[in-house]
Amino acid sequence: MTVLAVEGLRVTFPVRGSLLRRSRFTAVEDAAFTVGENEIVAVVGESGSGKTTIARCVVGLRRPDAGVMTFEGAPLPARRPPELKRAIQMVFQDPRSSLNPHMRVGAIIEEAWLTHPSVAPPGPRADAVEAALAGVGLDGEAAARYPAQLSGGQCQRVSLARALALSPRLLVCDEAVSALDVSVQSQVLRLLVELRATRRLSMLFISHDLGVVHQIADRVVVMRAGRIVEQGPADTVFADPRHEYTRALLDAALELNDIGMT
Amino acid sequence: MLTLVIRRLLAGVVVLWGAATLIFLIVRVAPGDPATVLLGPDAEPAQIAALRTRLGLDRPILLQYGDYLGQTLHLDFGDSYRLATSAMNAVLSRLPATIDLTLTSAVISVFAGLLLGSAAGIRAGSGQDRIVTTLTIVLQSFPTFWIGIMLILVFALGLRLLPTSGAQSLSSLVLPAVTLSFPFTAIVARVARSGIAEAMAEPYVQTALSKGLTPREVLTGHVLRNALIPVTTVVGLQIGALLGGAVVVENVFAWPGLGTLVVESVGNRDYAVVQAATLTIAAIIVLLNLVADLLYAQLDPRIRAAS
Amino acid sequence: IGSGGGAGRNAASQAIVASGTFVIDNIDPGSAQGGSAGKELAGQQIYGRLAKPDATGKLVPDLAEAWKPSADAKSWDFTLRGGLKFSDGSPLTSEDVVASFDRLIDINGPYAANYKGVSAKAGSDTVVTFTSPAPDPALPSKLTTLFVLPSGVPADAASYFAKPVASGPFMVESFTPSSELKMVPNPHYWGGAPKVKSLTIRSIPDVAAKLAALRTGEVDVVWGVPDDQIPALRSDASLKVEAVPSNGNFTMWFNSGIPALKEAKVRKALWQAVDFGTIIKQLYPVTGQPADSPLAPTVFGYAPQTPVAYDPGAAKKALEEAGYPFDKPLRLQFGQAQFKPFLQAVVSSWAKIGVKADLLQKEQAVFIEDLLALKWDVNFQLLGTAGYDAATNLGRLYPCAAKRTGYCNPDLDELLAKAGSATDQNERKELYTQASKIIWDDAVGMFPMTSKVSYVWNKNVSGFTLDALGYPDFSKAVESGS
Amino acid sequence: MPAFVSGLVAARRARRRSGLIPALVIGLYLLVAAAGPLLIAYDPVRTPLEDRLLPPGAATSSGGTALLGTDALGRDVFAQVVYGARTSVLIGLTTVAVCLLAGVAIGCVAGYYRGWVDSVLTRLVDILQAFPGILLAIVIAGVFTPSLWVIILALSVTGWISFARVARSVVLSVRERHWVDAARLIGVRPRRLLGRHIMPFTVGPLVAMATLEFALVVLAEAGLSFLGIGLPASSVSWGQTVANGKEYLSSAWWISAAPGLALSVLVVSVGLLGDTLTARYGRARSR
Amino acid sequence: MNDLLKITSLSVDLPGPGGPVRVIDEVSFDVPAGRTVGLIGETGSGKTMIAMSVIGLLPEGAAVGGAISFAGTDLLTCGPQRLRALRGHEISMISQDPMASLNPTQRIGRQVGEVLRRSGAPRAEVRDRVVEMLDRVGIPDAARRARDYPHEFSGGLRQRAMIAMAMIAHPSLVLADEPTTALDVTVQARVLGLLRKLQVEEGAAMLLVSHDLRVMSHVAQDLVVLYAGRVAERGSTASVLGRPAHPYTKALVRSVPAVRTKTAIADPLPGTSAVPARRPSGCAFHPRCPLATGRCRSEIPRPREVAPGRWSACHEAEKVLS
Ligand SMILES: Nc1ncnc2c1ncn2[C@@H]1O[C@H](COP(=O)(O)OP(=O)(O)OP(=O)(O)O)[C@@H](O)[C@H]1O
Ligand SMILES: Nc1ncnc2c1ncn2[C@@H]1O[C@H](COP(=O)(O)OP(=O)(O)OP(=O)(O)O)[C@@H](O)[C@H]1O
Ligand SMILES: [Mg+2]
Ligand SMILES: [Mg+2]
Repeated sequence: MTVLAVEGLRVTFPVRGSLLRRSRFTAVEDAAFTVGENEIVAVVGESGSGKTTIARCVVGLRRPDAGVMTFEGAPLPARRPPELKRAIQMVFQDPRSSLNPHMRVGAIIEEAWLTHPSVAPPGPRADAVEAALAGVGLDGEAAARYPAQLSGGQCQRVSLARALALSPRLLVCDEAVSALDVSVQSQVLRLLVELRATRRLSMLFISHDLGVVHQIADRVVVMRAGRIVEQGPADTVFADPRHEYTRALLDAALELNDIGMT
Repeated sequence: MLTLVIRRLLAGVVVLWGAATLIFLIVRVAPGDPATVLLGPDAEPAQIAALRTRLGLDRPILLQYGDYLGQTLHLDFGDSYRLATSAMNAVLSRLPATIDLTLTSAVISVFAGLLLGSAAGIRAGSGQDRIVTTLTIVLQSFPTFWIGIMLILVFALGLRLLPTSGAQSLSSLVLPAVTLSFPFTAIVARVARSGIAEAMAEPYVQTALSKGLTPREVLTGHVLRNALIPVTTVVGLQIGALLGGAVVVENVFAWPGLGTLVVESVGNRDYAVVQAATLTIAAIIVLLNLVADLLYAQLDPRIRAAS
Repeated sequence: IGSGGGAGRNAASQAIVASGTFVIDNIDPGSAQGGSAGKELAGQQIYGRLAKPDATGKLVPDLAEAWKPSADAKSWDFTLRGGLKFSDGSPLTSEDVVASFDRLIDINGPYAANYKGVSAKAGSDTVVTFTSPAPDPALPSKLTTLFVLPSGVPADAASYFAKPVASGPFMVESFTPSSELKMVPNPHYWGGAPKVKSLTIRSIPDVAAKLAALRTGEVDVVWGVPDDQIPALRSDASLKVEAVPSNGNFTMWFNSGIPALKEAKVRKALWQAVDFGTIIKQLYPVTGQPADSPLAPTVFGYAPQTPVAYDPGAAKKALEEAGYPFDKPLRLQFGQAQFKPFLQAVVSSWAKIGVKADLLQKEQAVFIEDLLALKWDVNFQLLGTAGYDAATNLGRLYPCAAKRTGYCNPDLDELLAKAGSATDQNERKELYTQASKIIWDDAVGMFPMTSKVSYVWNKNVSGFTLDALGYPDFSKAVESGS
Repeated sequence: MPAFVSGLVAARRARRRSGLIPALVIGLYLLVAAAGPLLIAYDPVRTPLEDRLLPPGAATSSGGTALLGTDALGRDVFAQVVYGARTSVLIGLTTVAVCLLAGVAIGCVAGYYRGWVDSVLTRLVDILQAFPGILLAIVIAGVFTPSLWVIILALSVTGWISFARVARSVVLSVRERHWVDAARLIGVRPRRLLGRHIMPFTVGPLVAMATLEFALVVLAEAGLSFLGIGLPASSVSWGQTVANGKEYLSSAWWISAAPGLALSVLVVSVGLLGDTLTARYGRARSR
Repeated sequence: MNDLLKITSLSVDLPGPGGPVRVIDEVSFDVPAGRTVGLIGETGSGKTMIAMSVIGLLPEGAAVGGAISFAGTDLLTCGPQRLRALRGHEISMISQDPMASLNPTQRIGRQVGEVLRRSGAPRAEVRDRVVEMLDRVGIPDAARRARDYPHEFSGGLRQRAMIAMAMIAHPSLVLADEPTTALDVTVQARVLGLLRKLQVEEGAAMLLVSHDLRVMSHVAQDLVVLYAGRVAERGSTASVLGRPAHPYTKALVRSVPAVRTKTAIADPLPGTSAVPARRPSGCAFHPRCPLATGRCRSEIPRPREVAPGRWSACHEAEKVLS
C-alpha cells in the first residue's frame, strides 16, 4: 500500500523583480514519487535542487502551487485536520535549532500530546515522557534538561522522540544526520532503521551523503534544479544509474581511499 | 537602482499622505477653536462665527479634509492669520535657520560619533570600549536645555567667546549646534560602535588579517565601509528628527527654527502653519530616508543588486 | 563688566537691540488677531496713531494735534498735524486715517467691536470726524489702537506687510515672525527721524539666555524681567533697572454662577483667606504693589477702596457659617506659566483653612474657550485696561450681558450704562467710583495686586520712554557706545 | 514593572561587573520612589514663602534643615527630588510598559503574519517616523489639557516603534527557526506558538531596548516640562523642578542641579545597564 | 627532515564561562615542506584553533604555550610585525566559510590582489596577476569576473577566489580550514582537485583541516587525528587509515559508509564525543573505548612512536594495531 503519493508537484517562490513585474522562481517542478508502507525513500541532489521544499510540502509547512498529494489513498487537503497533521512528522537538519532552547526536553515532548490528546499515552505524563525518551535511547533524566545541555546527537534523538510521540505513519527526515559527527551519525541511523522495524514507519529521507543513502534507503529519488531526474530502487540506481546527472553525482562522490597516497 | 528610487518615491508619497492625514486629525481632534484664539477673549460671538466661516472651519470635516489634501498637493496650505502671511512663507522663512542648525550639528555629530564609535568598536569589550560607551551614555543623559544653559553661562557669559542667542552670525550657530550634537553624537557613536564591532567579528576581517594587513588597514579598508551601512540609516533618520525636534535647543538659544514655529502655532491653533511645517519636515525626512537608502545601496552592493 | 565682548556688537554702531516679553507674530495692525501685545509693540514703532497715552495714561497728541467732541459727544473731530508724510514721502492725510479705520472695521477683528456703528469721515485734509450712534466719551482712548496706514491697503495683504509704509518713527528693515523685527529710522517721521541707526526687537524665550544676552551686550534693553533676577542685575554697574506702574491688575474672578460662590460673603471670605501681602512682598518685591481697586491707579475711573485684610480665622468662620463645601476643590484656571508660583502660593494659603483648589494651567486656546464658557471656578488674568479708561474694563466686562464672571447685578448694570454714555468726565469718574465699590465689596473677584513692568538696560542707551504696558518708545533713543 | 525586575535579574546574572553598580543604583532609585514619600513629609501645595531660595543646608523657619535648599516658593528641594523620583519613575515605567506592550503586540503580529498586515503596520511606522518623535509629543501634549496620562500618551505615540521594530525583526528571524516549524507540525495553535515558541526570544533584546527607552522618556518629560507643556502644576517631577529652576541657574543653582543630577545619574545608570543588556542580548541595534 | 612548520607541545587556553579551558593540550606535529598534512577530528576538537595559532589570530584572551617554529622563526615569540610580514606572503589561509570570508562590499579582484598591492606592486601588474591567478583557479572569463562582488559568485567560485587569494603571493605554507565543507559533492571534488594541483605546482606545504575522512584520504599525505584537543594518533594517511593505532581512529574509519557498495551501518561508538571543556580524566576517549582499562581512566596517554613513523596516544596501541 502506498502511504504517500505525490504527483505534478510545483512550488514557486516570489523573487524581487522589477517595479511592476513580480517574477517567481520555480523551486520544484512536476515532481512525482511515492512512498510505500514501511519503506524508506531517499531524496538526493545538489544544494538548491528542491529537496527541502518537497519535504515542507509533504508535511504541510508550505502549500504547493500545483500538484496532488495523496496520503494513504486520500488526497491531502490544503488545510489539514489535526489527525492528518499528526500522521506526518518531520525531523530537521540542525539538531539545535529544532528544539526551543527555552523549553525543557520533557516539556518539548509533552507539548505534542497537549495538542493531540487522542494519542497521549495513559498514565502519568512523566512516565510517558520517560518511555518516549527511552524509545530513542535517551535516559529519562534528560527530560529535565534544556537542549543547550545536550549534545547534537542527543538533540536529534529528542527531535525524533517528539515526532514519534505522535505515532506518525510517515516520517520526513531532512538531512537529519548531516550535521552530526560520523561517530554519532551511525548511532542515529541505527535508531532510524530500528524504529522503522518496530513502529512500521515509512520514511522520506533527504540527504546529500550518498554513502548514507545507500546504507539506509529502499528507493532513491534524484533531483536536479527542481526536477526529479531519476528514481528507482536504491540498488538499481547505485549500480546502474540511468541519468547522466546521477552518474556525475556518483562519480564526484569520494570513497574512503584506504589505500591512501604516498 | 532606478527601480529602487521609484519604489521608494512611491512609498514616500504614501507616507506623506498618511502624515498629512495624521496631522489633520490631531489638529482637528484638539480642543480649542482657532477663531476664538485668534480673536482673543474680547471678541463677540458674531465675529467668531464670521472668522470661522472665513477659515472654512464651519464646513463638514470631510470637505475640509478634501480641500486640505487638494491644497497640500499645490504646496499651498492657506494663510496664517496669526502671522499675516501664507503658511508656506512662514515655514520657508524658518527653514534656512533650521537647516543651518541641523546640518552643522549633524556634521559635528557624525564626525565625533564616528571617531568615538571607531575607538570603541575596534576593540570591543576592552577598557577603551567601556570608557567610550560610558561617555556616550553620559552625553545622552543630560537634559539638552541644561547643557544649553550651562554652555551659555560658560562660553557666552563667562568667557565672552560666543553670542548667547539669535541667528545673526556664524558664531551664534556654535553653541546651539554643539548642544544639539550632544545626544546625536552619542547615538551615532553607539551605532558606529556596534557596526564596527560587528564587522570586526566577521570572518572577512580574519581573512584580511591573515593577509598580513595591519589593524588600521583592516579598519579603513574593510571594516569602516561595512560599519557605515547602519550608520547611514541612523543618520538619515536622526537628521530628520533634528529638523523639528530641536525645539528645546531652539528655545534656549532663541533660534528661529521650525520646531519653535510648530510649538507656537500649536498653541495658537494656527492650523495652516502646523500643517505646512510638519509636512515640510515630514517631506524632508522622507527625502532624507530615501537618500540614506540609496546611500545604503551604494555602500552595500548586495542591496544594489537586489533592487 | 563692559558691554560688547565677543558678542559681535560694534560699540559705535548706534544700533539698539531690545528684547521684551512679547512675541511679534505679525505687523499688520488690522489683522484678525486680537489683543496681541507683540503686534501692538511693533505697531507703535512703525505706525502713527491719532493720539497715544503717556506713561501716566494721559492721552497726548501723536498724528493728531488736537481733538474735541461735539456737544452731545456723539461725534469727535480730530485735527491732524500739518505736513505729515509717510515713510515713502507721500503725504499723510485724513483720507488715510479714514481708510485705516474702514480697514479695521472691514477686517472685523476684535477691536472692531469697540466701534459699533462708528463711522469716520474726512472733513478736510487735516480733519477727521468720527460719528457714533450713542455718545462715546471714551472714543479718543479707544482710537489709540488705530494705526494709520496709507489708503488702498487691502484687508488681505500679507505680502504688503513684509515692508509696510510707515507713519511712525521706524520702518521695517526685515521681519522674521515671532523671532526678530529689525527696523531703521523713518526719515519722514513728524517728530524727526530717530537718531539710532537701527532698532531690533528680538524674542528670546528663555529668561536665563535673555539676561545673559543683556550682560554680554548683545541686547541693550530688556523688560518684563522676573523680580528674582533684579537684585543681581542691580548690582551690575553697567545696567540700569527701573519698574514702571502698568495699567494692569492681577484679577481673579470668582464664578458667581456656581452654588458654592453665589454669596458675596463666601467670595469675600476666600479673599480674606489669602495672605496676599506676604505673597506680593516675597514674589514681586519690585513689580508688585497691593491693589486697592479693580482698576490700576493709572486708569481713568480709578478710586481706592477699603483694603481686604488677611484674616484666615474670620474667613474660615464665615465659610463654615455659609456652609461652604470644603470637600469640593475649586478649579483655578490660568494661562501663562509665569504666574504659576503666585497661584501656587494662593492655593497654599487656602489650603491652610481647608479650602481646596486645583490649579489648572491651560493652554491658550483652551484657556480662552473655557474662560468664555465659564468652565472655571476661579479665573486668573493679568487684566490691563486698554486706553487707560474704565470703560474698556469695568464697562465691558462686568455688566450681566457680558457673561464674563457669572455675576449679575442690575444696579451695577445701570451705573455702568450711565457711565458709558455720560459726557462729563467728572460724572463718569464718579459713576465708575461707585461701580468699583460694588465690584470690590461684592468680591466679584479678588484684585490682589497692581503690577509694574521692570526694565533693565545698558547704561549706554538712553532717551527711550519706559511704558507702563511694556511698549517702550524708542523714537528718541540714543546709543552712546561703551 | 516586570520588564524592570527581569532587567535587574538579568543584570545580576551579567558577568560583567560594570552591570552590577548601575543595577544597584537603579534599585536605590526604585526604593526611593516607592518608600521615600513615606519617610519624608512633603506637601507640594504648602509654600512657606519666608523660606524661599535657601541654599543647601540652611535652616528653615519651621526649624528643619533644607538639605538641598529650597525653591522659589520655599519648598524643600530634597523632598521634591524624592517625590519627583516617584513621578519620573512612574512616567518612565508606565510609558515604557505601554510602549513595550503595544510594540511587542504590533511587532509580533507584523512579523508573524507578515503579508498585508505587516505592510500596513510598516507603513504606519513610516508615517509616524516622518515626524520627529518629540515634535509629535509636543503637538499632543500641547493640544490636550496637561495630565500624567496625556504625557504618557504623548511619549508613547512614537515610543512603541522601536519596540515593534525589534520585536518584528526577532520574530521574523525566529519564525524561520526549525523549532517553530516543528511546533507547527505537531499542531500547536498560533497563539501558543507565538507565546511559547517565538515571543520569549524577544524578551532579551526588548529588555535592553526598554532600558534605553526609559532613559529617553524621563529626559523627554523633563524637556516637555521645560517648554511648559509637561505635567500639571500640582504634580512634582524632576522635569518640573529642573524647569522651575531654569531662571535661577546662576543664583540658586541647587533648584535645577539637584533634580538634574538625580535625573542624569538615573539615566546614566539605566543607560549603562541597558548597554550591558544590549551586549548580552546582542542584535538589538541601539537607536 | 626539512620541517617547514614544527609544532611542539602547543597548548591553548581560551576563556570559558567557568574559567579558562584548555582547548589544545600538548599538541605536537610537523609539516614538512611541500607536503600535505591533514588535521582531522570531530567538531570542537580544536582543529581551527591549531590553524589559528599558526597564523597568530587566536581569539582575544587566548593563552598559548609551547612553540611553533616556521622555517626557523618562532611564530609565538617573533612579534606582530614579523608575523604580519609572513602572513599572506609565506603563510596564507583558506577558510571554512567562503561566503563570509570575503568582504561583501569589495570587488573580488581587489581582495585577491590586496597582498600584492600592499607590497607595492604597480597597479597594472597586480591586475594582470590577479586575472592570471583567477584564470588558474578555473574562474571563466576572469578579467570580467574580477570586477564582480562576492555575492555575484556561486559558492564554488567563491571558494576558488579564496584559493586564488591564498596562492597569489606564492606562499610556502597554506592553511586550509575545511575548504570544501560548504560545497556540493560535485563542486567539492573539483575544488579539491584544483587545490592539489596548485599546491603541487607551487611546491607549497599545506595544513588541511577537515572532519571528512574521505576528503583526507584523497588529499592528505600525513594525518593528525585529534580528539578533544589532544593528538590521538598521527602517521602517513595510508597507514593511519589502513591500520589505525588508536581505537578512536578505528571507529572513525569504520563508520564512513561506502558509496558504490551497500554497507551495513557500522556499530556505533557508545556515548558522545568529549569536548575540551568537560574532558574526562586520563585518556579523554576512555568512556567510549571498548579497550579501556583502569590505567586509561587515570593516566593521560602521551603520543609515542608505536611503529616507524606512527605515533599513538593510546596505552593499548599495540593491541589495536594487531
Ligand atoms: N523561502 C524561500 N524563498 C525564496 N526561495 C526559496 C525559499 N526556500 C527555498 N528557496 C529556493 O528554492 C530552491 C530550492 O531550495 P531547497 O531548500 O528546497 O533546496 P535543497 O535541495 O533542500 O538544498 P540544500 O541541499 O541546500 O538544503 C533554492 O534555489 C532556494 O534558493
Ligand atoms: N572564541 C572562542 N572563545 C572560547 N572558546 C572557543 C572560541 N572558539 C572556539 N572555542 C572552543 O574551542 C574548542 C575548539 O574549537 P575549534 O573551533 O578549534 O574546533 P574545530 O575542531 O575547528 O571544530 P569545527 O569542526 O566545529 O570547526 C571548542 O570546544 C570551542 O568551544
Ligand atoms: Mg535543504
Ligand atoms: Mg573549525
